[in-house]
Amino acid sequence: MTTATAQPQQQSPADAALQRRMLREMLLIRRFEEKAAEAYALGKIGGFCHLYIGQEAVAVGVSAALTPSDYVISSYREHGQALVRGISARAVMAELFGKATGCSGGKGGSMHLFDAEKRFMGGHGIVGGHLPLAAGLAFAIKYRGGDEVCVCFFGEAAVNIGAFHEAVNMASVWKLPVLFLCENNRYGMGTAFERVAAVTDVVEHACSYDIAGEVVNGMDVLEVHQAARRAIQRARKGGHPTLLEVRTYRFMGHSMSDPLHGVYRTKDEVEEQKRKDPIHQLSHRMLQAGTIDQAGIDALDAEVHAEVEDAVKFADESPDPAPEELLRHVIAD
Amino acid sequence: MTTATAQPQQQSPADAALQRRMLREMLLIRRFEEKAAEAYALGKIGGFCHLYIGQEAVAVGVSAALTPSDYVISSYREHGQALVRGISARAVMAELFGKATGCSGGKGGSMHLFDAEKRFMGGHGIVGGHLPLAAGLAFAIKYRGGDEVCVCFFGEAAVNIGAFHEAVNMASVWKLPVLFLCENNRYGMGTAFERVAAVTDVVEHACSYDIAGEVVNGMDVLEVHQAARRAIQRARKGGHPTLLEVRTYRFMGHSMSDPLHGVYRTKDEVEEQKRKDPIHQLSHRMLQAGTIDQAGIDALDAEVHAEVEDAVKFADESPDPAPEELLRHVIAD
Amino acid sequence: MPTITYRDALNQALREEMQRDPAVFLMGEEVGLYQGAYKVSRGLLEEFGAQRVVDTPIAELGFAGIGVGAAMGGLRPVIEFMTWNFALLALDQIVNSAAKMLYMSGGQLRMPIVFRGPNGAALQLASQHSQAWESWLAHIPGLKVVAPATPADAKGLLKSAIRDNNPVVVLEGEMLYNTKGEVPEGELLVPIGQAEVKRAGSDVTVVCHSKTVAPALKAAEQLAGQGVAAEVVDLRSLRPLDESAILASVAKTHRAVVAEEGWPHSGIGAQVVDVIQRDAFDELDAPVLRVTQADTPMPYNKQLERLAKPTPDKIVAAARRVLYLD
Amino acid sequence: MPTITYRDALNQALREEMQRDPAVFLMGEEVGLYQGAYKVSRGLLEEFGAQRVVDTPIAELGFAGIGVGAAMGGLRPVIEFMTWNFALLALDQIVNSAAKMLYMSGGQLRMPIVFRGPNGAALQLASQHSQAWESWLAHIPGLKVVAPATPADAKGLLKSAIRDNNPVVVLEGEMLYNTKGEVPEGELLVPIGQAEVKRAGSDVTVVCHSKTVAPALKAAEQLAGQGVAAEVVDLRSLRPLDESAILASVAKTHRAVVAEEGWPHSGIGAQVVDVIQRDAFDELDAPVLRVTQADTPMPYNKQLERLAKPTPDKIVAAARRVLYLD
Ligand SMILES: Cc1ncc(C[n+]2csc(CCOP(=O)(O)OP(=O)(O)O)c2C)c(N)n1
Ligand SMILES: Cc1ncc(C[n+]2csc(CCOP(=O)(O)OP(=O)(O)O)c2C)c(N)n1
Ligand SMILES: [Mg+2]
Ligand SMILES: [Mg+2]
Repeated sequence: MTTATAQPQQQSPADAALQRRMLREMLLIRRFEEKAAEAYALGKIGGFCHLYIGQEAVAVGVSAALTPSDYVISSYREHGQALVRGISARAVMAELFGKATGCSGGKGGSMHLFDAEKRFMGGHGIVGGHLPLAAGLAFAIKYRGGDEVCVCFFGEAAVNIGAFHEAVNMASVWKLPVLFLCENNRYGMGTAFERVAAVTDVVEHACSYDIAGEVVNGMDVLEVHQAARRAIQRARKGGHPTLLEVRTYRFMGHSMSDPLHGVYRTKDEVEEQKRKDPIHQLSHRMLQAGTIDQAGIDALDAEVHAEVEDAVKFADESPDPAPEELLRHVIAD
Repeated sequence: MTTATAQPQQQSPADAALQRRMLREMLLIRRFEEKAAEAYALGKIGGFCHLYIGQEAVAVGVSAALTPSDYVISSYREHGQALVRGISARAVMAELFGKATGCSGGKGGSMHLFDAEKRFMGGHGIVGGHLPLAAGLAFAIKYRGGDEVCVCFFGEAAVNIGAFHEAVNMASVWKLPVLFLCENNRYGMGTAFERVAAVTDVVEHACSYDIAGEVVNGMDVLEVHQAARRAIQRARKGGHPTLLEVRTYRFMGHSMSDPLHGVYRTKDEVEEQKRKDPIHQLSHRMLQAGTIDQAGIDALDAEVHAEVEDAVKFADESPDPAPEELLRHVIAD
Repeated sequence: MPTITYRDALNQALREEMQRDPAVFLMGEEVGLYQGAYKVSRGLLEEFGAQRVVDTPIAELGFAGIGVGAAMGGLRPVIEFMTWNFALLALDQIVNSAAKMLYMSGGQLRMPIVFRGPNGAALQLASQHSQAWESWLAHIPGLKVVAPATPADAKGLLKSAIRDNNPVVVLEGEMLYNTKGEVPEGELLVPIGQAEVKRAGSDVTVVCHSKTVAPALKAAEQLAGQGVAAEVVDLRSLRPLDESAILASVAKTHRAVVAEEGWPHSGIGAQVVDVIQRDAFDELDAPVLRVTQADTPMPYNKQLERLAKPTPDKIVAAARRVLYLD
Repeated sequence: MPTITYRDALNQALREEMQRDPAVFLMGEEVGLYQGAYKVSRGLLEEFGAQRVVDTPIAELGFAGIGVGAAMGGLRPVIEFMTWNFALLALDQIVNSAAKMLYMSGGQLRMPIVFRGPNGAALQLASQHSQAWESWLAHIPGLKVVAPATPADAKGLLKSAIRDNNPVVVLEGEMLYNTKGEVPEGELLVPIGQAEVKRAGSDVTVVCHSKTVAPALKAAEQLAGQGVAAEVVDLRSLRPLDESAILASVAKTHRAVVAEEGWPHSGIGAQVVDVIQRDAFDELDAPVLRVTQADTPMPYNKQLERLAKPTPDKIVAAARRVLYLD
């Protein structure tokens, strides 16, 4: 088990282009989630809606290390991962609106975003429930002799549930090409991890299953990206699973119906964390390196802003699923 | 995490008496199980029947470290633990025969031996299912401020199931007075542990939950006893859970309906293990130390033999439960 | 009589029973510091402390089993599931440990434990978070199952459940927590196993429970406007089922509709139908009809979700059919 | 026609489908090296290798979920549960992942997976190992559920299940594995959703499935001796339920008994009763009666166990009652 730190950046044009793309993707997620919050307040989105604001660097850093044929599967906090996987802002927003044009036809909603073509295998609502699914996708890859990998995003609280252990053990025994990516944002709803976990370094569990383990700073998209590349490398050649613990933080409440702070965390803690905003960190770094200027950043922001505005308009104007959709897709023919 | 080795024995009279008792208990279990096998062959015992032959030192060594008010809970391979906990051979045999005089009134059978007074909290049939129950008993002890402990016997295969991890984590977080006693006999039915576990040292998992861990030789009853005493000490004062991995071996098939050896383990392996027979090891040691002579051993053996014969006779002559028992105890009033 | 919410009624029941008996404790996710995911346990941590109001990791199987073990050890646990959807992970402990302990121990080990939490659909929570499990739980011998529809029944049944020496499943409802109703002051115990006629009528019996009681009463109101007197029988307890109350009503009306939030196949309604046709065969003037959730996973979209749920209109339509009015 | 055991019929089905389609694989505890806890998979490891006959740790939730994930990845997994009692731990994956995947993905992800293993009681396995789960599984939209009673149906239904693009639950029986019956050579596919009349008769319909088919046929034999012609309808599929076959028989006999191995409350029989009274109300000359396992956990003692189980005598008694013979 090693602990990675960001390697010094010599700014090749390739690096610069990659960073530009990452900055754009983080901005897209941020603006998308802000709009989703607005739409939720207006009652255009219902049910549970778990925002990703603050954690953008994780989805973006990992996704940039993947090929289109790799699988991604996640929990209910998956808007960001779905977007960077290439599902259009329109299709994701329309799904949140429950519209027929949504990526799950309006039947899944915020917690169940799917795009089989983009190999985004869902949005799953039961904590820990999708970890075995990830191992199963990796099993299918290996079974067919493919060289894809499966990345599974989950929160630190899922480490306390049995499914995590059963899945990781089998992934290790069978050497499956899977990356277990734990987004440790310190809290499961209103419960601080240290109140319910005997060992708070999630990565410790890598030892009990003889798989690779790393801990990285989730506020630094480049660090996340490099660690993800190492892990995906291990998985692609030889199918060695990795448990990657990414230390991150959620800037919003657990879901739209939960408070931003309160008994379980202080306003000060949230404010302090916001100073580590992953978007500011990358834009600052790029400004320093001279690979972008403020005008360039503003242009990117304006671009994604327009993209999100368009998505909202599209979702708003899209039709509801037809009534007969209620009975469709219960059983395949 | 430490690995214990048997301390040298200076033979105090107390030690000698303890060893004599342990030898008797191991012999009792051995003879009991042999008779149970006979009775099963005669169709007097039905269903699943999992024998403890070869593992006697584990139940005996641990039990000798307990007080009457401590709790013991186990899996379906629990005849030995029930006997040394003080349930009479009659009551246990009668339960295997399904008789009204059995310790569970004939309703539980081999897998569900209970004696609440003796604080033997069952015989449970779902692998891993009783580990949370053990933590719960320990929770109740701590809740009432008692100084009892709870010992939970389970097989190594249970380490692969989620309930183990959920229970151990909570026991550690809440500092519960529980001893998780893993009888690692290398096989879960026909599956060698290394074929299904990424890490074959069960004790490794103690690290992931920040509890004490030890590995001991389960063929040496004294070593088991000493380790159990250390663990129970930790639990009694301050409620520190321990994961004690006892390396043992089952001399018989998984259950009466399973082969002794075959595809999953060789005859030679079984024979080699039988040379480490825990009963021979202790009697040999006592003979060496001069704390018993062959006549003394034979006398003990004859004694337990008579006890078991009597138990079979008792079970055989006992009545079946009355028909109305079918509907009793579904709901308590 | 004070009018309070279903949530506060449950909170009163927990507080009163915890004050009354030190062996009673509450365990579950977010029940303490966070005051409960749905605030049912508000104030209990402050009053009873962290030893009796226990926040757990997300480990339904584990903490349900710890509750069962604590009951074996002489305590009276109340295990809260954030919702019953997650209790799916704990069924082995509820069914194989809690429900069978007394029986397989030959009567030695009582199991005074309560498993409670919101059951069934709320609003747009989609398929994994919108499931009603009453027929599964009522299927199991060794359990008792209650599903209160009103604040008074919620308080009275939860208090009875906590005092019961058997495992009792208490099915609440996210959509019920904010509903208000009169709750008598002081000691209130509603016996487990007794249905209640929530509205008397002579033309048709509407059997319901939990979240289908309100739509049944609305339906009865509409039917009254059409000259039909519907009798609304709230089962309240699903196991044991109050067969005599059902039969008494059908003996009067000779017609019945059964409404439930769950899926149709082998649902609670099927069992109620079985009871009626078996013991009131000659009383029946028409087949019993059922209103259930659509036989599909719950869709997220609001319109589709509405189509999937039992509604007053569907109950009215069923009632008119058993009356051969259309 | 060759006469083979139910066990060998299942083995043939697995072998033939694995030969036919490389995407089909078998996963579960002891299925490989040990040749299956009940030897259903005998020889498959040798023929197909460890990649397609996969021994798992004891982790029902985990390997059921891995099967679901593999199906998402385009394979056709057959997941064996050593017994359905242990599948209780895997229900979250069966219900929340497998049964809902197609629906919540808006039709994108098919779920061609089979969950199979012995269901219900064997002999003296006591309460935790003697449970029949068909009513729970049939309750769930998104699943198909079959429960073959004969070797031919076992082979034909398992093959259909493996080729189906939906999650199919196959309920076998430890007590059925050694039973023998004629199985036609070559390709045998029994369509899911079709009941079969196992014995024709005109006086009373006995609806049954799986392990209650044999006692039903024995009962029909006894009844014949008493001048009563019973028609034995084997449901074979529990979801979808072949309602027309049930109704066609009742239209002929006007009387019905439903036998099942499960507990009474909200069981399969309750659903069958609901179908009959709803759609054959005017055809019925007597209430439908049910024969089930006693409403108790299963006792270990042999005599008590016998009392708890559905038997030919109990079916005969119920049939005579619906015929008003006693
Ligand atoms: C098995 C289960 N139990 C409880 C819940 C309710 N719940 C939804 S999210 C959540 C917290 C999860 O925290 P974490 O895994 O850290 O992910 P995060 O929300 O922080 O991204 C809980 C308790 C659930 N969805 N599934
Ligand atoms: C959850 C569950 N799955 C499967 C089984 C069937 N089964 C009974 S014992 C056993 C092997 C257990 O091995 P281990 O835990 O090492 O205990 P041992 O039998 O060696 O004492 C299995 C698979 C079960 N009882 N429970
Ligand atoms: Mg978290
Ligand atoms: Mg073992």
